[in-house]
Amino acid sequence: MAVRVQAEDFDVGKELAQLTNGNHAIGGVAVFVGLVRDLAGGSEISAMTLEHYPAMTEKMLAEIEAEATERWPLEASLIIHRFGRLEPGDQIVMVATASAHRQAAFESCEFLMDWLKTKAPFWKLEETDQGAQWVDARDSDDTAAARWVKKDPDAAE
Amino acid sequence: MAVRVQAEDFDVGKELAQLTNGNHAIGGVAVFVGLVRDLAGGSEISAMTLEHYPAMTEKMLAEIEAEATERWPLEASLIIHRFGRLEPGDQIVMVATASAHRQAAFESCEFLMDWLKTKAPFWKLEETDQGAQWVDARDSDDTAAARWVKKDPDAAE
Amino acid sequence: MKLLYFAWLKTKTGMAEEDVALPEDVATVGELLTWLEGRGANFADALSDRGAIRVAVNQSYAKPGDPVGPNDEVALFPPVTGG
Amino acid sequence: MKLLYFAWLKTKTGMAEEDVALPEDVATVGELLTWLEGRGANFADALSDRGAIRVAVNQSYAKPGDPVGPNDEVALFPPVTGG
Repeated sequence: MAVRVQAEDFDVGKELAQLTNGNHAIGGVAVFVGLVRDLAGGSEISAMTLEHYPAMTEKMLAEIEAEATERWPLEASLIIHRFGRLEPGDQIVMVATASAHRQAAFESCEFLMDWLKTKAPFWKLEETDQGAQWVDARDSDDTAAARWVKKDPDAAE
Repeated sequence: MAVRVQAEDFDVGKELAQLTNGNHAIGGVAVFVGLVRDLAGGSEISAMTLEHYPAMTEKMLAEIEAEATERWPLEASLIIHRFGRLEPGDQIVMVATASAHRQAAFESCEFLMDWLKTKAPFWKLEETDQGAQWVDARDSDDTAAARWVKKDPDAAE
Repeated sequence: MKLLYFAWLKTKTGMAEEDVALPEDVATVGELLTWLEGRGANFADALSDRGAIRVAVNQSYAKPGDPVGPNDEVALFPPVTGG
Repeated sequence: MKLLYFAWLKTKTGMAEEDVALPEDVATVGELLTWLEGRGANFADALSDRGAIRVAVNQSYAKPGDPVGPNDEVALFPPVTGG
């Protein structure tokens, strides 16, 4: 279980090898890697800058990861999120979850990405030929995150 | 779009770099890597041998991948499946799907894994201290695959 | 017809592949399985649980009613367990 | 109280962080936002759309009714767009 927030790029293959190394209870690893696209809306993006709130970021990511670990039987997990200036094709984020069975790995990986998209304090400033502009949050991200909200049967009070 | 069936191991990092390289329309890559576990039921596994039906395997995998490409807006996809003798911790399979948005990547990656588990002609022979035995198919794999079956509204005839 | 056997169907029948001359009244997958069952104790044993057997004709999954002919490659195997 | 502004809230307010002395009648997140709005045109503009503003008190998300005090670190920012 690990969380890293960094300006530097990361090597997915090395990170995965480290994540699973020697743990033979792992049957499957689900991974998501987010990349910078060169198009947003209709505008060409030449670069973007990821701003974040350092004191809050690692705290939120650790909370999110702790919740995933509580909800699914995970053998290992990893979140890496970059900040700073990135160009199209650059890696932004990596989430990996390892479990005995693939369903737990897939679900928890999606869960982590959905929460990260709606809770982790990062903001994208895109540089386009129209100038620099802050990216708007997408409603579809809220919708995706909402499907993980647990309905508490004891919440009547 | 590529399918490979091979005895050799593969390097997830290199495969991903090749998959996404230069395509700046890709916003996310979902990946699943399956590993050999050291436990099945209650028995310790020392190794397993994956048998397959070569003439059918690549045909099935190519069909499965073609269907994923038709159902989701994928920029790239890759299936690698190994055969032969493998030990706990070894990589068995890798599925990667790349798309502009993460939901298409996640869904198509799960779709490919579910169909591969129920359609691709591979069989696992596990070596345990009880001797070698063929792995039984899991009902949960059929259930997982069934959720992707399209309901055809014109199927009344 | 070329017949292929995989996994425990190979173990139980005792062979990985064989060429057979089809009787004239065998025209479907179901009829082929029934005919194979009558070829000896090992085949009767291997084919006793039809629900546990998958058939591919020319590398595509086939149902009991699908046709088979002398030039087909037919494979018999248990439900797959890869991935 | 330490105040932090991120993304376009930083651009619109013209500052990344500041230390402020809270009036005595400001005890909640909602009251803080209302008070900040009155501090000038740039703040009024930045805070005009309450629905577009998220608040964290001591690095945890907070609601309008949550308490704030002089020793808190309060961050104002738009909905997040990382990942």
